[in-house]
This record gives sequence, structure tokens and C-alpha cells, in this order.
Amino acid sequence: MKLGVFYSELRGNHDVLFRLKAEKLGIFLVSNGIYHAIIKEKGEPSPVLQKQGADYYVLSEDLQTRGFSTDEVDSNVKVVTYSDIADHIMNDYDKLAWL
Amino acid sequence: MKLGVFYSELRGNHDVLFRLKAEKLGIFLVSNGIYHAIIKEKGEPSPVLQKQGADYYVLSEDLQTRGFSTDEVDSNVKVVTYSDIADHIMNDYDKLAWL
Amino acid sequence: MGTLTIGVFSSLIGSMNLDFAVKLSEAAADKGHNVNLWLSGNATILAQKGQKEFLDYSYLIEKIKSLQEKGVQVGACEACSEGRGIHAGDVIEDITFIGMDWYVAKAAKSDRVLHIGVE
Amino acid sequence: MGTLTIGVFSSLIGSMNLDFAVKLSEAAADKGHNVNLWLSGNATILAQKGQKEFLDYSYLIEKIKSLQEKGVQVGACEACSEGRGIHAGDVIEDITFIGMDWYVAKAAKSDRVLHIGVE
Amino acid sequence: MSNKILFVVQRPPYKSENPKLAITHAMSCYTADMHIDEEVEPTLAYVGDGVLNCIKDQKAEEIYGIVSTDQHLKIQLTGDMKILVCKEDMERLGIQEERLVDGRDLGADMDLNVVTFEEILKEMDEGCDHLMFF
Amino acid sequence: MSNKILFVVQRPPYKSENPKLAITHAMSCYTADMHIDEEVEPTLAYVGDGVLNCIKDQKAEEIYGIVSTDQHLKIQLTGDMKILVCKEDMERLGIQEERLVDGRDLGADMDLNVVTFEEILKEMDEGCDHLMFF
Repeated sequence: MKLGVFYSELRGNHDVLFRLKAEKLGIFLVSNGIYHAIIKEKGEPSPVLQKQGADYYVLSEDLQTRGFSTDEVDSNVKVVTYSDIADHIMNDYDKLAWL
Repeated sequence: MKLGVFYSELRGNHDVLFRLKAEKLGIFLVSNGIYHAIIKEKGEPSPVLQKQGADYYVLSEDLQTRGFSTDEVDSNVKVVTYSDIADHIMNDYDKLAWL
Repeated sequence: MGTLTIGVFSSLIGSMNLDFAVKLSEAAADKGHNVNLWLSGNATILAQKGQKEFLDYSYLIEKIKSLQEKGVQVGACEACSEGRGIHAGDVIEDITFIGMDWYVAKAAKSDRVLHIGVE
Repeated sequence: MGTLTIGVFSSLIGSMNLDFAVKLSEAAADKGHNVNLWLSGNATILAQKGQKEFLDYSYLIEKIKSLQEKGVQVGACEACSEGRGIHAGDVIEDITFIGMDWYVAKAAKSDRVLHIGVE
Repeated sequence: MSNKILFVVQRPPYKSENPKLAITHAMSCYTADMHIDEEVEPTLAYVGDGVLNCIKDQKAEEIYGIVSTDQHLKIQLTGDMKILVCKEDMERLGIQEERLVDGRDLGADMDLNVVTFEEILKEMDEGCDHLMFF
Repeated sequence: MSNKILFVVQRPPYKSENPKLAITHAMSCYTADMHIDEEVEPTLAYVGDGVLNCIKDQKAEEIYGIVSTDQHLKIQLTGDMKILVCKEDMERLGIQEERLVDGRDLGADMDLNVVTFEEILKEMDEGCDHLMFF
């Protein structure tokens, strides 16, 4: 499957994410999920970013809402808008999961 | 201070709890906090139970609601009712915090 | 006997924190303590008239009436309610429909304050 | 063009998930996709008439009307609403007040389903 | 043609309404044909901390006056709904199989299916058209 | 006699309404004397992930049409509310002091006070009569 996963929280049990497998996997960081693209806790990137082979996206509008800008985003994460997300989910992923 | 702390979730950032200090500290496990008194994840007791010198309580009604019984509770945790909690907070703790 | 003020910000259905607050209020009132109960945020839904009873959902209106008979004072945040479409005329009788200053004033004069500030 | 069904279970005020669902619905509708939006759980508060606008709180009624003008179908869970005191007469015009089978039927016939099943 | 939806519950019961709404939404698939003239077939899967929903003898009705999650699950088993529970998560949380809801209490022919996460992944991949996570 | 309440915010902004209600409830202390003929003095403290509330230049108003949390904080600073931010948590999350809300933008005399957790503990212990955690 081509699976698009939405991640909207900073804390919680990331265990299900770590175990997901898909032919194509996209991870959309939205709402308080955007902190994973920005914060380096104790200097380390978020474990949420460690999923091998996944494409990472972060929602620009939600970055800005929380006071962050595009140039602070981890280099593995692509900044997207609502409009981009609409295209990605309609074109690139056949199943979606909001974790 | 004599601090009574309420803990109502299974997951989350336990970091603030770990850093709290008080002359007398009571930790009340209620709602989904009761799992800390029961579940031994990968065989280990919950980190929430590792606070040195704290008195631990778990709400009997919330244990039963989730299908657990008194005799499954960790030996460091005292089983209490709503009525007991009312007495503890009015008699034994001068400040309360729901984490 | 003392005074206990409980503030709760969790929604009526699903989050059991509001059930917790109501049961603890009852336990404290039954022991003769004065109890104030403040509903803010999503908890203001509990102040709305006409909630239908379903076996699946927390149904606390009757409990609130019984608390009031035991002398518990119940306040609901006016702004939090109105943002959700709940206006003064929609609120259950004897619930004080008022600003947050009512709550912090009650809290300031209480022996104990249990503030449940999560969803 | 495809069909997208979004289900959302998060409360109107505070949890930004409902804002997210509304903005994504708008983006997809603007691109010509068919969009269905399902409000369940605490999200049913958005279906209630008479929400007052405050600068502090998400205020989405006008957005819902604008989505409907773009052809987005909006449904609200009847049981979830009634448990919260919101009855058929309280619901904003053109929101379908209906059972959960409406949502799963819409979902089954959609190209994509984004189900936001958290608070 | 049957449409299939997989309902995945990954959070514990009672903290929000949503794990229970997973069950009621799954159940509503049985009447979806009123709207679309096609059948919709639900499967429920419990993974992560969601497996805690499946513990038997929950006393929510006696204590809080609301139908307990295990009662709901039993009713779905009598209606032959396919319900999967992740084996690795039960092991991680130290939950033995005998602690789980037993549909036979209500005369169901089916039990919960304790399966590996790999099998749940297969269900996500090949066994359904859409996913709904709770 | 003054009554003191310490409002402690430990969760990030915007996921629930509650971190914002901490500010509005703290502000409401200034009119509590309408009810009790005594003053109530608030202090706000940001600890744990709560320090993320204090990042400046939040665009919530432009994007979602709601007043941003940093705007609220600035207004409280112009009203001379004492606001503490935990230094260790800022360090843990890699947030530099210049990223925080600056009350002087609105003409406030005060800044946020970046202090150690030990100082916040002291405020909890000796500096208040009651705690409200968000």
C-alpha cells in the first residue's frame, strides 16, 4: 500500500508508527506534530524522523502558527501547504491514517 | 509543602513529575493513570512509580472500570476509594496538582 | 469542615475527568465539606439543558442536581459556553453563568483547590 | 477529480484538528474534488447554531457555510449531538443530522478517507 | 462488491470517547447499505495501548453508569464481527489471553483473534479499502 | 492579605484550549475582588513542553483567525503579570532566550523571567496558596 500518515502530537506512544510498513510511506507533520521537524531535544532529532525510507512533510501554516519558520526545519522534511497536502493525498497515497 | 499529585494518563511526558519536590508527596493514580499501578511493560514497573519517598494511591473505582482488581496492584500502591481521596486531600495535603 | 474548589476543563462525554470531578464533589459534600465546582472549556457542555440520556455516554445532569441539593455551588464559564453556542437561557437552573473571576475568587478562599486543567 | 471523505472527532475550540479538517476540505474542494465532512464526538459542537465569535476561539460556522457553497456535504452524528444537548432544531441548516452509517457509506464510496479519530 | 473498512484502535479506553466510537462506527457498517446499496464490511483491530480495551469484566456500568467497552465488544462478537488483537502488544503489556473479553459469555461463536502485528499490517494492506485509526 | 495562585503550564499551545485558559484565568484574578473583597495575585509559570507557548511571532491570528498565545502573553506583560519560564526546559528543547516573547514590543516594562526549575519549585512551595496546572 501507499500509506500517508498524519502526526499531530508532540508526545505519546510512537510505537505504532515505528512498526508500520508500506511500499510507500509519507509522514505529514501537522498541528503539534510540527515540533518533530524543529525541536532537537537534548541535541537529538526527534525519533519520529527516524523511519527509514519514509517521505516527511511539515505543514507550513502550522509551523508559522507556532512561531517557527521554514529555514528551521530539519533537512529531511519538506515544507508543504494545505494545497500541497490535498494534492499529495489525492495523488500519491491510497490509504491514510491519522495517528 | 505537602503536595498531592493526580495522574490520569498512561502516556505523556513524565518529566515534570520526576522533578517535583515536596516535604510530603502523594501521587494519586486515577482514570487511565491506574495502569501505572498494574501494567509491567516489558516486565518492568512503570517509571511513574519510581519517585523516592512518595506515597502512592490508586482509585479502586477506576481500576474496576478498566477490568482490574485490587490484588493485581503493585505492592507500593495503596488502593483507595473516592471517599478516601476526599479525606486525604482535605487532611493530608495542602496543595494539589493534576498533571 | 473545610472548603474544596474543583475546576474542571474536560469534555462531558468520553473524558472521564468530569465524572471524576462530580464523584469527588459528592464524596466531599457527603462528609460535610463546602464544595464549589467550576466548569470551563469543554466541560461547559455539562451546563447545557436538554442532554439526552444514552447508556453509552456519561449522563451527569441528575448528579449535578443532586450535588446542588447537597449545597455544592456550580459555576460555568460564560465565554467558554457562548463560543460553543450555549447562552444564558440554555443553562441548567441554579448553575451560575459567570466569568472566570468567580472561580479564582472561590479558589482563593478555599482550603483546597483541585484544578483539572486537561482534556 | 476524486472524492475525499474527512471524519473528525475533535472539539471545536482548542483542538486545532477541526480547523485542520475545515481548511483541508476547502483546499480539496477548490481543486474540484468532491468532499464529505463528518462531525462526530466532540466535533458535533460545530453543528450547533448560535456560536458566538470571540477572537480567542476558533470560529468556523462561516467557513462551514462557505464549504457548503462549494458543494462540500457536511454530516453530524445525531447520537453524539443529542448526548450533548444538541437536537435537530439546534443544528445549522444544510448539515445532515444523521447516524454513523451515513459516514461509513460515504467513506466506502470515496477515493480517499482521512479519519481524524483523536481529540 | 464489498467495501471494507479497517478500524484500528491504538489508545486505551475511557480517556476519550473515541475508542468507543470505533466500535459504534464499525457496527454502523451493517446499515450503510441504506445509503449506498452496497455492503460495507468492518474489521476491528486493537494495537499498541489499544489492546487494553479488550480486558474483560470492566465495571463501567456499575460504577459510572455507562456501557463498558468489553460489553460492546461482546455484542460485536455475537454479530460475528472480525476483531483482531495484537499479540506482541499483549506480551509487551503483560496481558495473558485469558484476561480478554470472551464472546461466548453472550453465546457468540467467535472469540477475539489474537494475531501478530504482521497479520494486522497485512489486513491494512490487502484486507481493506480504507483505514480509520482511533 | 493577598491570596496567591500559581498557574503552571506544562503542555504546548494549540493542541487543546487549556494552555490559553491558563492565561485568561490568571488575568481574571485582577477582577476577583468583585466577588470576595480581597485581592488575588496570579503568577504564570511555563515548565516542560509548556515553554513552547512562549515562542514569539506566532501567526495564529493571520492563519487561523484566533489570537495567538504570544499576543496574550505580551498583553499580560504590559499588565505587569509575573511570568516565569523554566531555563532547563528551554535548554532541553534547544530554545534560545531571544526566541521568547518580548513584552517591550507592546511597551511593557517587564520581560518573561527565565528561571531555574528550582526557583519555580520555590514559587510552588512558598510563593502561592494554590496551584493550577494546565
